[in-house]
Parts: sequence; structure tokens; C-alpha cells
Amino acid sequence: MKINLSLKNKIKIWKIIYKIRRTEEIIALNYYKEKMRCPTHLSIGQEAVPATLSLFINRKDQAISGHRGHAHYLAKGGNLKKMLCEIHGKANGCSEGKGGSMHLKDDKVGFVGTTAIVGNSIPIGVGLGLSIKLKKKKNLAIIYLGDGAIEEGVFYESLNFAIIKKIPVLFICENNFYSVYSSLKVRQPKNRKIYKLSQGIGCKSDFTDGNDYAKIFKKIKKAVEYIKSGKGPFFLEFATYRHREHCGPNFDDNLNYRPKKLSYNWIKKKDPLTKIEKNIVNKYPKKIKYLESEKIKINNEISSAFKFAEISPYPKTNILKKIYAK
Amino acid sequence: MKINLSLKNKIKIWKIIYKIRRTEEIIALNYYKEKMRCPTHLSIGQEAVPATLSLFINRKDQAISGHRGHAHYLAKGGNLKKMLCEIHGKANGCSEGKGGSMHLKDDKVGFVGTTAIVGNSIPIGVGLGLSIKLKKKKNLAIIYLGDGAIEEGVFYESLNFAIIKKIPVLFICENNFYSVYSSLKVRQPKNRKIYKLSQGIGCKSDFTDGNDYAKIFKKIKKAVEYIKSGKGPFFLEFATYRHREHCGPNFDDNLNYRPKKLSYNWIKKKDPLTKIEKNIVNKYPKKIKYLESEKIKINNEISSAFKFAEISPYPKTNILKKIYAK
Amino acid sequence: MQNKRPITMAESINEAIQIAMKKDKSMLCYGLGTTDPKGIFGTTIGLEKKYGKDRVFDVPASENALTGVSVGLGINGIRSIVSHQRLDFFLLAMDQLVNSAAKWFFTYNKAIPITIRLIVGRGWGQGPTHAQNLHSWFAHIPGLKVVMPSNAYDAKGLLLSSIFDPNPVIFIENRWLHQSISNVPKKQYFINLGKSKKKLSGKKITIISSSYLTAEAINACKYLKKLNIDVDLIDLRTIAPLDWSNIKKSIKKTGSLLVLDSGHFSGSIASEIIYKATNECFEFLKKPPSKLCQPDIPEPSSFGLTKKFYITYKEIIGKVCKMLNCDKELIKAELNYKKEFLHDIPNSNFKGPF
Amino acid sequence: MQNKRPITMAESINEAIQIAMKKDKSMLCYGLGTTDPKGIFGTTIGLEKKYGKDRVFDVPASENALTGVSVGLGINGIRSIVSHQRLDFFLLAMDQLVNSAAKWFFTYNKAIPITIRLIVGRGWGQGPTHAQNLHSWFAHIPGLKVVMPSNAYDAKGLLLSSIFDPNPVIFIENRWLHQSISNVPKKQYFINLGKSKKKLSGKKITIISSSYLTAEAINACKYLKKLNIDVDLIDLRTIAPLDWSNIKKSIKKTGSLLVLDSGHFSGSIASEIIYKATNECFEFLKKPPSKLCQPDIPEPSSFGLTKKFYITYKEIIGKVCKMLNCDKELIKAELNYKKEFLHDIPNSNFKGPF
Ligand SMILES: Cc1ncc(C[n+]2csc(CCOP(=O)(O)OP(=O)(O)O)c2C)c(N)n1
Ligand SMILES: Cc1ncc(C[n+]2csc(CCOP(=O)(O)OP(=O)(O)O)c2C)c(N)n1
Ligand SMILES: [Mg+2]
Ligand SMILES: [Mg+2]
Repeated sequence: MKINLSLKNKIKIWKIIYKIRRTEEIIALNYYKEKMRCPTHLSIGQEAVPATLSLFINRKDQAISGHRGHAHYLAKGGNLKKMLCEIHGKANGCSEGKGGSMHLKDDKVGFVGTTAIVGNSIPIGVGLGLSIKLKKKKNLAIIYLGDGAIEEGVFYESLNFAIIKKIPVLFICENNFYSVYSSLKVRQPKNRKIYKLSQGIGCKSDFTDGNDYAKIFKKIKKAVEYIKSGKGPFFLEFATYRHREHCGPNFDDNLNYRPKKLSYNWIKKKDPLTKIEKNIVNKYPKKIKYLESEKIKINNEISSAFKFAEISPYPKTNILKKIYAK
Repeated sequence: MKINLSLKNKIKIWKIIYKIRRTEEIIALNYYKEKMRCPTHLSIGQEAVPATLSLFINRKDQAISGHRGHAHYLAKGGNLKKMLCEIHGKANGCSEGKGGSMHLKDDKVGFVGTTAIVGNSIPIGVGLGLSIKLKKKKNLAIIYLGDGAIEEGVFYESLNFAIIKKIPVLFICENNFYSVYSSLKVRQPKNRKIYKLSQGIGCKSDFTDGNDYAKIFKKIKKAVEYIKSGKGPFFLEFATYRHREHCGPNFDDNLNYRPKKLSYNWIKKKDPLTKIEKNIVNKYPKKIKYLESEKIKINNEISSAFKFAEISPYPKTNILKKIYAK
Repeated sequence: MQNKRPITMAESINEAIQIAMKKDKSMLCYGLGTTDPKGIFGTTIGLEKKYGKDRVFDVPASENALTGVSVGLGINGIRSIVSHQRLDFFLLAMDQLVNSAAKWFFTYNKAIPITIRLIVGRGWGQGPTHAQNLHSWFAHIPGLKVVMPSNAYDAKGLLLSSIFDPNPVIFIENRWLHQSISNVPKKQYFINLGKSKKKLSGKKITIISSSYLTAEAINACKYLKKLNIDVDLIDLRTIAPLDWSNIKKSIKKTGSLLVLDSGHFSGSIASEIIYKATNECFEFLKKPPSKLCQPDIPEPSSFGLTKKFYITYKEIIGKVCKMLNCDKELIKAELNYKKEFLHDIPNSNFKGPF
Repeated sequence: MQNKRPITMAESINEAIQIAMKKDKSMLCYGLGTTDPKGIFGTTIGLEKKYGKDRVFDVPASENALTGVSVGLGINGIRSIVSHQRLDFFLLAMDQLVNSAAKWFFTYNKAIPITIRLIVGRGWGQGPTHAQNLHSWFAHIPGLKVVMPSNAYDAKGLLLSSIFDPNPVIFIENRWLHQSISNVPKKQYFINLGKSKKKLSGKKITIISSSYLTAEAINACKYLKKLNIDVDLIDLRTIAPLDWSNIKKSIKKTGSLLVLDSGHFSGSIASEIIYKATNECFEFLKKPPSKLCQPDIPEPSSFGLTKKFYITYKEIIGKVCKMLNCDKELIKAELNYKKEFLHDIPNSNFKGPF
């Protein structure tokens, strides 16, 4: 693969991070209005991995994710309006209002769906990969999963099967140290790294800081090359952090379930948006203007999409009759 | 632990192996009569591990197993008559005829049960271990499982939980290379060792030849010491081989699902009964007479137990009314 | 006489668990979120601190294994109460529930005292996999008991009975009831599993309900009263075992039967009750028994799509009036009095997002 | 006209899969034991050799993941047929079945063409976890179709329709039917899902059956004929969707209904049919509809315990005669003619141990 972390690519990554960040912030800002009436898990703080990955994949590569899927959907190029409509329960939503925030898809860009049961999307992603392989395509399937999802037996079963069949799947594990309010301590063996576990199961794997686009870039590059060479799946673990509560628009570090220092470090010092923006701005001060103008464009896009969602109609209830495919 | 592999202990092991072997052979011999009307998975060839383990545990240690449980039940000291009655579906059976060959238990000796769903008994065994720990007893729980059972996600989930909670469980994996007719090749990654996998999950683990009592002895000794020191579970993988078909009384190597050489090596050259008997006879020729007299005793015990089962009455159907405990 | 002590169902559940933890010093309470700051909608708050980390703990997201663990604990006489924030998540554990927990006593004559709390989501956009009402699955499995409390008072007494029952009990809590309030004695009390509760006595029609639908039914009956329709309203409390004898008595009295069931229409427990009614009370039935169930459709997420999705007091009134051939205009007039609440939340205090 | 070509249901299933594999060159066939020497009771023998290792393969014991894999394949338009040697094993996959497969089309408007073959054990000591009849679970879930063939001819046509149906289909095979023989055309043919089959036409009573119980019912009807009781016998073929209109027609004609169901009594699909019958044909019913189900008890293993456990032609005859008030002595005399087979095997060729 010939991709380099050029300025152009940095800006690409920055744009996606910024767009996700702003979208999520607008959602958070408006949630109190009680127009987005569904459980909503924000991705703020975890944007760097999907944004960087987007350089390496195209719309023929297929991605699937879980409850915290906004960033994955947007980074894959998912339609912003349709996502906001879905969260608002509107007819123009990507699932026609049937699924809400936890059920996003955009077939046009290879974003296959998200599911609301922890771990549930993993074997489905392996199935996607298997079909890609059987059709002899050069693409890959991407499975986003959290540090909690790997606790479900189905993760283990799916990974095992993907290895046996040499299925082209990239596992992207965003380890944000928490599953709802539960820390890794009560859920997984001390000092056991998730990527090492995956290696023990038999999968090629690696790990890095998921808030550092440069490190992410390197690891993903290696992983995608490996998968495309036909050797089978690759498991990447990224350390990252969610800034806000597990589900909903608020900050919740006042509940003290996460060490203050940890939160301070990840939220204040290692914010992925700040990191990449600073790098660009410092190294290429001439770009500041460009970034600012892009910000305005992006913010405009988001607010018009948001308005579109607010004024869109609710779906007609006759769509509920479609229980069986014909 | 002060146990040595003395002559006395070798003879103990031999006796158990011999008793299991003969019991299974008698079952096989009589199966054609169609009096044992239930699926029956024989342990012939796989007797050495449970027999050797019996030196290290007592009736307060609790064991649980799966479909191929005869050897585990007998090695734990399970009542032979009750087992044969159960296989015959008789009222005196250890599950009163409700479960058949795949549902054995003997509370008196800490043999808690066997289940017929692959992997199903694993978390139950972890629950046994957790209660032992909570009651602050020095005992351990033993979970017998096959190389196929480790493919179920519940194995992974159970092991993970046992590690986190430092539960005193000894996992005994009898890897006989096959799950029904399926070789490891189609089920697990090439060159991935099961005990290494368990290590990757975070569990102490080890591996040895499961037909060699001396090697088994060493490994189990180490594992039991580790568990009793309070550090948590231990996973032991033993290579072994079943001599006969997966389910039923016959040999089936004519079906060619197992390489001829592999079968020859394991069945003819590495038979666990031959191995230990030869060792005793060669090193202590004076013991030959004793072994012969023991054989007679054991065979008598088996044949009288078998007759007892054959003439025992069927259960009364009113026991079926007990669906709820009172 | 019950003293005036209004508390929520979340609180009464918390009290029941605490009483049980004190009575049985070896009993455990675990499940995802048990020890977290929100304590499973408030039901497990404070438990870890009082009863210790050994007995009250959070777990990995491994529903199937942790169900099996409770079977192993049960074999050794350790009771456990295991909570799941959504019934839907528990679908991962059907092997351990059906193949192990439900059958262990049958097969091995050894009681397995587990209480499995399943919370059923509803509204606020829960969507297809956060709001399933699959109680009829559990009632179909021999060896399980299935409890569906409809209020704070019942929840406490039923949960205590469930915990001390020597069988695996599925204890289903509708999320909309957690904030519902009733007078609940502080002391311990037990409500028998397998016994229903007559909520209202009447002669015109028998209505059978359970869990949250009992609240809607009570509401409906108030209006029906104004139309001179007095209802024999029976809250099932437990759907397995089913209290058939009380239902039968009522049907013989009224000759009319309406069963409310929050499960999907096809294969509902409502049909089982109607089968029994037809089979054993055929000559008493003045008209065909009827049922109101949720449709054979997954719950959609959108506020716009769920408007007519649930069974409310309005549908109940409509159905009863149709069964009893009442004046339609009169009903409409009565119903229009009622202020409109948002249909996807139980009351104005209810807040998402989870 | 159907030509004389007697083959077993195992063979007709094998033929259906082969036809499908040829028609749809991308379709897969997998599941534990698919490629082994016994080929899932003979149903998958020869497939790997003909259609290659890519399309026909054995898998690890990971039922849940492999169900999810078929959903992923389906999203990309690849059909799959996945086999499980016992229904009981498939309990491990309820999350992927109910939360993913059944709901994907509803949520995402994308068809998921999977056929899941579940074999139901019976007899030869199968015991509590190798003989469960849980079809009513599946029929309770919106989005699933549930097919239960009763003979070799139907199995072929129904399996072809299932495979080419764009929805997840649960295809339930009773193990005792695999060796049953009927005349089966070599060519391809489709039997519509959702349509029942009238097996016998009569006026005295409607009997509804499915899967293996249809065989027992046909047997029973032969005896009933001798007693001058002519039965309208309907084989459901699929229990979801249910062919209600044909059942209704029959009930209106006979005024009497007996439903046979191999599932547990409580919460059976039989009750759903009886609910519908009562609700929509109340005035036509001459007597309360009735059902015969398996008891609310796990299947015990012992030969001695299963003697009275199953529904056989005898119980059906007894039930019909009771419903129609026939002469008991006459029945007994008729029944005593019948030679006694061992009750835990379908015929003398049937051999254990699996
Ligand atoms: C099977 C199942 N169990 C529990 C839940 C409740 N739940 C929703 S999100 C979540 C946390 C998962 O943690 P992780 O995978 O690390 O993702 P994160 O929220 O941290 O992004 C849990 C437990 C669920 N949705 N499904
Ligand atoms: C969940 C489940 N899937 C499949 C089966 C069918 N089955 C019975 S025994 C067995 C083989 C298991 O292999 P292994 O664990 O290696 O034990 P072994 O028979 O070799 O002793 C299988 C697949 C089952 N009983 N349960
Ligand atoms: Mg996390
Ligand atoms: Mg094996």
C-alpha cells in the first residue's frame, strides 16, 4: 500500500474527527429537548481510530459496529442526514425510524449495520468477510467492538472461525477501559492484554494508542496489508477513552467510577481532535485559515442536517407490516 | 503435597484404569442386546488421566463432566452398580433412569453430574469452584472437557471468570483430536495449542501425554499445588485417543476419518492400560500374581453389577411428576 | 392492615433483596451493573457496601457462563439472584437456562435455587432488541417458575418467595413499573408463587392481566365502571405455575373473558389461558374469549411508530366495549376526558436515555 | 401424477439440497457433521464432493457464532443452509437467531435467506436435552418461518421453498421421519410455505397435526374409520405462517377440533390454534376444542419411563372417542388387534446409539 501520512491525509483525518466531534456535540446539546427519544451512545473522544482507518478502505469494504456506532458510521462516509433522522425517529432515517441511534446503516458506503446487543455484530462481520472471500474480492470486513464485547463467548467463537477460514476481517477493538460503569478490573484478568488474548486464540494482533493518529496509521497500514495478502484476520486493539457518560449526553465523572487522573489524562491531555489539529497548525501554520473555513462548512452541514431531521416527518406505521421479505 | 508415584500408587492407578476398561468393554460387548437403550460414549483409551487424578483428590473435591463421562465417574469413586443401572434405564440408576449414560452423578463421592450439551458443564463447574472458595474450603472443582468443548464460547467466558475470581478449578482437557468425526483441522487454527490458548486467556496451563501415567502424575501434582495455594484455576491439556467410535460400542476406523497411522500409534503402541501394567510387571514381577487376583475381583464386581442392572426394575413413572423441587 | 409507606417498586425490590441477604448469609447477588452507581435502576444500590464484595458483585458480559455459574452454586446450596438489565441480553443464556437450570432437579433430584431478574424495556426508543416480552418462552419450559409483578407491594413479597423458592425462577420486571409507587410494609412478607390476585370484583367480564398491563387494566376499569361495566380483574402475579382455579371461578361467574398479554400475539400465554377456558368452561362462556397482545412485530424505535403500538387502557376499554356491545359514542365521550401523556414514557418524571 | 419413486426423507432432503446447490451456485451448506461419513443421518452425504469444500463444510462447535455468520452471508446475498443434529444444541444460538436473523429485515430492510435445519431427537434414551420440541418458541418470534414436514415428499418441496425463501426459516425434522418412505419425484418442486395439506377428508372431527404426529394421526384415522368416524385431517406443514383459513373451513364443517402438538403442553402452538378456533368459529363449535401435547416434563431417558410418554395413534383414538362419546369396548377390541412395537424406536430397522 502506498498511503503515506502526508499533510493531505492528516487533513482528511482531521476533517472526519472534527465532523464526528461536532455532530456528537450538537446531539448532546439538543438532547435535553427530548426530540431524540432513544438510547444514544456518543463517540466523543474515540474519533481518531475510525477517522484514520477511513484512509485505508473504500465503500466496497464493509463495516459493522455496535451500540456506540456514530463515529464508525460517519467515518465510513455514512449519510449524516439519515443518521440524524434515525436518531430523531424520522421517516428519512437510515432504518426508517425502526432502529434508532443503535441501528445505523448506509449500504451505499458499505456500512452494513450496528446492533444493540453487546458482541452480537461480531459473527455477522465474520460472515461478511466470508462472503467477500468466497466472491474472491480484494476487500475486507471491519468489525468494531469494545473491550466489553470481547467478554462474550461469541467473540471468541467468531475469531476462531475467522482464523480457520482465513477470512479477511479487521477487528478494531476500541478499549476505553469501561463497559458502562464497570472497569476492566472486575471483568478481565489483571495484566492480560486483549491483543495478546487474541494472539493466544491464534490471530495476528497488535496494539497502540487509539488517540494518536500517527500511531494508528502505522498499525492499520500493517494490518490491512496483512489481511489483503490473504493470510486471514487481524486484530487491532486501541486504547482510547469516552469523554461523556456511557449512554446519554452528559459528562458523568462526578460519579467517580473512573479515576480522576485517568480521565484528566485522556480527556484533557490526549484528546484526539486537539492532537491532530495542533500538529497541523504547528507544522503548517498556513493551514489555519483553511481549517477554520472547513470548520464553518462542517458546522453548516451539521446544523442543516439537524434541522432537516427535526422537521422531517415521522414514518408511516404501515412500514411495520413488513415483517417478512418477499 | 507429599504424594509420590510409589508402587502403591501405581497399583492404585492401574486398578482404576483396569476397572474402567473392563466396565466399558463389558458394556460394548452387551450393547447389541439392546437393553442399554441410550446414547453411550465409551472412554476406552482415555482412562489414564482420571485414574491418575484420583490420587490427588478426595470425595470433597467436586467433579463434573460431559457426554463421555463413564471414566470420570468411576475414577472419582462413583458407584458402579448405579452407573450400569442408569445406562440400563433402571430405577436404581444414579439419575433414576431419567438421564441415561450421559447423566451420571454420585453425590457421595463428589461427582456432581454430567451433561449432554457440549461445553454446558463448564460454567457449572466454575460455580462449584466459586462456592468452594466462598465456603473457604481447601477443595477444588474439576471440570472435564474435550477438545471440541473448548470451541464453545461458554468455555472462554467461564475460564475468564474463573481467572478473575481466582476460583479453585482444575480444567482437565482430554484432547483426543476429534469431535465426533471432525478433526482439529476443520475446527481450530493450525498449530495453536489448546493449553497455549488458555494461557492467552490468562490461565496457568500445561500440557502432556495423557496416556502416560507418570507424566500425568507430574503435571497434575503441580497444578493441584498451584490451585491449592489460592492462585486460581489451572488448565491442563492431555493428548489422548478414543479407541472406538464416538458414540456406541464399535470400532470405526474402517470409516477412515482418522489417519491409520495415528490410530495405530495411539491404540496399539500407547494404550494406557498396557503401559502401566507393563511397567509394574517388568519392574515388580512379584506383583503379577497380585494383579491377576485383582483382575478377577474387578471382573467379578463388574459382572455382578451388570447382572444387578439387568434384573433391576424400571423406575415407576410417578417420579416424572417431580418437576419442581419443594 | 398495610401501613401507609409509599415507596417505588425499585425500592421494594431493593428491600426484598436486603431481607434475603440477611436471612441467608451465603446468598449471592450479581449481574452486570449490580454494583455500579445506578444500581440497576436503583434496585441494587447499597448492597455491595452492606453485604460485601464476596456476595455482591459486578461481572463480565458473559451471560451464558454466569447463568451456569449460578447452577453450580445452587448445586452446593448457594442461592443466587442474577440481574439482567434487559431480557433481550439473556437470550445469550438459553442453553444454561433451559438445558441446565430448568432440568437439573428433574435429572438429578437436586434443587437449583436461582432467581433471574429480567428487565423488560419499553418506550424511549428502545427498539427491536431492548423491549422484548418473551415470558411465554419461559412458561413453556418445565421446571421454571415465571413471576411478573405489577406493583411495588407485590414485587417485594413475590421476590422474597422467588429467592427462597428452591427452583429457578424468572422474575420479570417491566421497566415502567420501577418508579411506580405503592404502600409497602417494611417487614418481610411472602406472596405465594402460583397464586393470582383479585384486583377488582365484578360480574360483567373477567379480565386477566399481569405486570405493567395490570396498571393499564386498573385504569381502564375505572372508566368502564362509569359505563356500568364492573369487571372481575385478576392479576396473574405468576404465569408459571398458572393459578387456573381462580381464573376458572371468575369465568364461571362472568361468562366472558379477556386476557391481556404484553407478549407477541402468536404463541402467547394468553392463548393458553383461553384454551383452558374453552376446554373447561365451555358451557359457561357467553361469547368467545378474547385477548389483547402486542402485535407480531418487533418494537420499533421511533416515537412516531410506537404511538399505536402498545396496549393501553384505551384499547382495553375499546375491546371490552366491543365484547359487551356497548354504546360507542358514550365510550368516546368518556375517553376524551383523559389528558394525553406521551406514549413512550410512563409519566412525566421518566427520563431516558437508557 | 406423482411417479412411483419410494425414497426416504433423508434422501429427499439430500435431493432438495442438491437441487438448490445447483440452482444457486453461491449457496453454502454447513454445520457440525455436514461432511462426515454419516452426513447428518444421510441428509448431507456426497455434498462436499460434488459442490466443493468452499460451499460445503464442517465447522467448530460454535453454534451462536455460526448462526451470526449466516446472517453476514445473507446480508451479502449468500444463502446458507445450516444443520444442527439436535434442536437442543441450537439453544446456544438464540441471540443470533432472535436478535439478529429474525430482526434484520425488519430493522434494515435487507432479506436474510437462511435455512436452519433442526433435528428433534426421540426415543432410544435421548433424555432431557436431546429430544426437545421447542417449535412454539420459534413460531412466537416475528420474522421467522417455521416448517415441520411430515414425510419425504413434503420435505423435499418444503425444503426447496425454505431455501429459496428470502427469510430465515427454521426447518424442523423429526429424527423418526428420516427413514420414512414416500414417493418423491426426482425433479424439483416447491411446496408453498404457509399452506397446510388436507390428508384425509371427513365430517366428524377436524384433527390438526404436524411432523411425526401426522404419521400417528394417519394411523389413528385408519382405526377410527372402522368405528365409522371419518376425520378431516390437516397436516400443517408450516406452523409459522399458520394456514388459518384452511383450518377454519374444516372447523366450520366438522364443529369439532383436536390439535396434536409434539411440544410441551403449556404454551403450545396447539393453544394458539384453539384460541383462533374459539375466537372465530365459536358458533360452529359443537364441543370444546381439545389438544394432545407432550407433557410439561422433560423427556426421560429410560425405556421404562417413556412407555406412556409419547402421543401415539392410541392416545389419538382414545381422545377422539372421548370427544365424540364412542363405545369404549368397541375401541378396545379394535386396538388390541394392533401388534406391539417397541415404543422408543419407530420401526425394527431403527438402531441407536445416536
Ligand atoms: C448482551 C448484552 N449485555 C449487556 C448489554 C448492556 N450494555 C450496553 S453497552 C454495554 C457496554 C459494552 O462495553 P464495551 O464493549 O466496552 O463498549 P463501550 O460502551 O465501552 O463503547 C453494555 C454492557 C447489552 N447491550 N448486551
Ligand atoms: C452444543 C452441542 N453441539 C453439538 C453436540 C454434538 N456432540 C456430542 S459429543 C460431540 C463431540 C465433542 O467433542 P469433544 O469435546 O472433543 O469430546 P469427545 O467426544 O472427543 O470426548 C458433539 C459435537 C452437542 N452434544 N452439543
Ligand atoms: Mg468499553
Ligand atoms: Mg475430542
